[in-house]
Amino acid sequence: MPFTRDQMAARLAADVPEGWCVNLGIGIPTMVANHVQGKEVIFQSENGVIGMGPAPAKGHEDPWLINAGKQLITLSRGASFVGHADSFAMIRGGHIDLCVLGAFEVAENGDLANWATSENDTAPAVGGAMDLAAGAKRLWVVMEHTTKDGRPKLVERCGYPLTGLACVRRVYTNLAVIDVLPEKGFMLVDLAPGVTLDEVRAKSGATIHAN
Amino acid sequence: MPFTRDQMAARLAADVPEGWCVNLGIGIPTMVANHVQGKEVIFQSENGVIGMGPAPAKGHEDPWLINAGKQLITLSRGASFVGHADSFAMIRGGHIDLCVLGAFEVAENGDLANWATSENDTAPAVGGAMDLAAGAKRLWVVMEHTTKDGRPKLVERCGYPLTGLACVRRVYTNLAVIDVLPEKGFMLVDLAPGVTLDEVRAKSGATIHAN
Amino acid sequence: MINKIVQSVAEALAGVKDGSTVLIGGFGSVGQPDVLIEGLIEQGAKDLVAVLNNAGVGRVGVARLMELGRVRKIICSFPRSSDPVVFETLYREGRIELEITPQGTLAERIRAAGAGIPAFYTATAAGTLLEQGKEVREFDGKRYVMERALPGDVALIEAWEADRWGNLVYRGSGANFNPVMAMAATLTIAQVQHIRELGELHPHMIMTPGVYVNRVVQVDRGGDWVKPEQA
Amino acid sequence: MINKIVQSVAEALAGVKDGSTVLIGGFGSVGQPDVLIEGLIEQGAKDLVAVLNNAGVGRVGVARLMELGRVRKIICSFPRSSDPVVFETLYREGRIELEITPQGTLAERIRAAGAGIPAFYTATAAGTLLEQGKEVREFDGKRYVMERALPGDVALIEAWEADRWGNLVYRGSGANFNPVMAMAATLTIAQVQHIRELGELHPHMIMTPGVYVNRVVQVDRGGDWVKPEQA
Repeated sequence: MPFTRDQMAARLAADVPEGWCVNLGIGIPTMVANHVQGKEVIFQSENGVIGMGPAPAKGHEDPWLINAGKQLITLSRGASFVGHADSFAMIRGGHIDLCVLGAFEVAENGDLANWATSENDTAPAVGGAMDLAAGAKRLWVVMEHTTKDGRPKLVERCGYPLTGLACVRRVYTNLAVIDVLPEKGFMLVDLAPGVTLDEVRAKSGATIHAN
Repeated sequence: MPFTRDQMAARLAADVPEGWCVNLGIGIPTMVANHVQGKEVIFQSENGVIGMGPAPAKGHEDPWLINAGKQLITLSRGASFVGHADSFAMIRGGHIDLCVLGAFEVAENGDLANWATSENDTAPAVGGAMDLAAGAKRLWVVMEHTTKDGRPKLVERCGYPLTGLACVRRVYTNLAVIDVLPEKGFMLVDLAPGVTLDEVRAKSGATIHAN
Repeated sequence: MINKIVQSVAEALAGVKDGSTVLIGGFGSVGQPDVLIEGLIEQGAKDLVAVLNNAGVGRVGVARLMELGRVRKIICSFPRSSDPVVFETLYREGRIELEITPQGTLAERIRAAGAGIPAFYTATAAGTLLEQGKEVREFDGKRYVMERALPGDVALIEAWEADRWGNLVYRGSGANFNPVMAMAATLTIAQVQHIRELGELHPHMIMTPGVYVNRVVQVDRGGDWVKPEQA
Repeated sequence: MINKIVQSVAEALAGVKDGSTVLIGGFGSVGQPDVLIEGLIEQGAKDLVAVLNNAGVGRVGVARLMELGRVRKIICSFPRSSDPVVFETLYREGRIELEITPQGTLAERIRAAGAGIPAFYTATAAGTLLEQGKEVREFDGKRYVMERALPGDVALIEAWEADRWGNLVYRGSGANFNPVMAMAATLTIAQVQHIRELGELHPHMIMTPGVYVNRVVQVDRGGDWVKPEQA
């Protein structure tokens, strides 16, 4: 059985060590926060929140506390605030241990495409994705293994406009966990329960190495 | 009678309008703060203090409150603190209305020399002088009109290494107040009581214009 | 006596000229100078360049300003929103220019303008479409893009508390773009919820010293828990 | 559990390598990591590049480190002090290198290192002796100097309060170079007067988020009014 979205987030969360400072993108990445219980992890948000806690309980929302996805949040003990310039200084200066993003495509050289689906996109929206791709200490992608119509998202070279070059270190999909190694490319780490390497290879657009 | 050092500071202080944010250098410039009573002026110090008050009364010193001259200070109501990078962002970004510095030489094109007395100076100390010269909205110099041995400090071209180019807008000396005008050079504003224009001209190394 | 507090939104926005570059603070619903934007709509300045993170939601605020044809160009990181109808229509019809800048680059370009830095290098966008038209340079074997400072004629910002010197204290995630925008404009106008006596704000809590602020107008929504209208 | 608090100065300084670039916070007597500097003297690392505002006073602290021949080069804005005897002797004898940087450029170069900016332009020092050897460039008709980022291997900093995440609150003018240096080093070590429980420090008072801090050691001088020894 391939992983559900929630299981993908949980699988990724299991690999996050205590103490890391982590920035989570919108979508499945955001769900990672629900699965690190028991470990102290510092969640940073581009809009200047360092140390986000879980979503607020009904009736306890503070409208001045939101994350980069514009969702209401709470603060952990130890949280602090900075403005946007200082927040991105933290991101671009290499102080975020891990950034987790979704993707349209990941190439075997680590290139990431996740912001625009065409060079002629009307008004593509980049947000902080390029800053995170260029600046975080490491970038993991969590995404479905293929598009809805079955095309591979793990590819030899990205066809969509790039977000960052050679920046993806690891990919978590519904089928597998795959490292992106310099010079080598995609290397299988782990399969979802009941999924075979052959299936992963059949649904990928680039060679998937395995030991 | 030429101005005393204190009178020079007072003469300058009289020209500072209420509401300006002012950075004072070490020496006579520091004394300017004593002469702005009755006007609300915001004194900024390079080490990140915005809104310095007068020197502390005996027994009320706070060792954590010093200015860029390393002297103990107090805070005005409305004071705030920033770190060095933000303090110099304020200085270099043109947010200081006035900087008052001493000088070795001021040239008629507005060049300032106040940090080193020779190109071979052993370990010259620049501190924040070049940042202030390049960044403040306007720079006024307060200094004796001549050196101790009588050489002019108002000159056609600086002989000492420069702190900043074409940055001095006005000079307050023990003899006179003199504007530095673009294209025109030194223009007399005011004489100290009993001092003549001829005396000022005799003690200057460049033309002193007068209307 | 220094007193930057003005008594009306109209007074706060007096003198904003046609053709101005307007920096607009806020991120999501938090820290938006929504009342100042309404004031700018009233005030009438046109041919504006708007610098902000998003390109407006629905038909209010910045979206309304655009719909009225008052915005010539928008510089932002994320033109999409939950309801970007106005921007998308204008953009499709070629009636508004768009400059996309990565969010961190946007913040840093504004800071640079405030800090006297005309240009700087960043790895962000290197090798991507967004480096097109920009100078690229290697340092220590790595590729960087040169980005230019982005100053404003006017900044419209929001804060929680202010005093008559214009010192500002933000609340929660309300700082966001507001402190850098305050540094980078010739005329910085702040909308605040609470006015405090001089000396009441803690010196270490003031994130924007009044030196950066020209005018403050109070927009009291009556306490801690009232959400800004644009949310 | 995250816990950056270490139990001794020796533990705080463990692993500092020969040849390290060491950023040292403080301005005047305030915000000096004096106990950490003594610890570094004990620790033994040599061939150091010291980055700080002044070049040491008397024969203690950084001056002592230099006198022991452990500092190869100093990068500072103001090598003079009330008693610069050690530095001046070494410098005259050619036993220490000196790089003079304007104070604001020093702070901005360190910030750049912390913010991922390899180089930036500034008007400071343009047309002066201190632009020599640097790239000069015009923007909009004005002359600027290109300055490179200045990262550290180690930063020694001082703060008033810390918690186990390494969040730091400064006191008075004690921030000075400490926050930027904390951002710019691989290993940031903070000497603090007070340790607080996590959550006790106000989120808006924390000037240095713990993300930038690796180790914290408490040096309690017993309250508000005790002056650091190096004053």
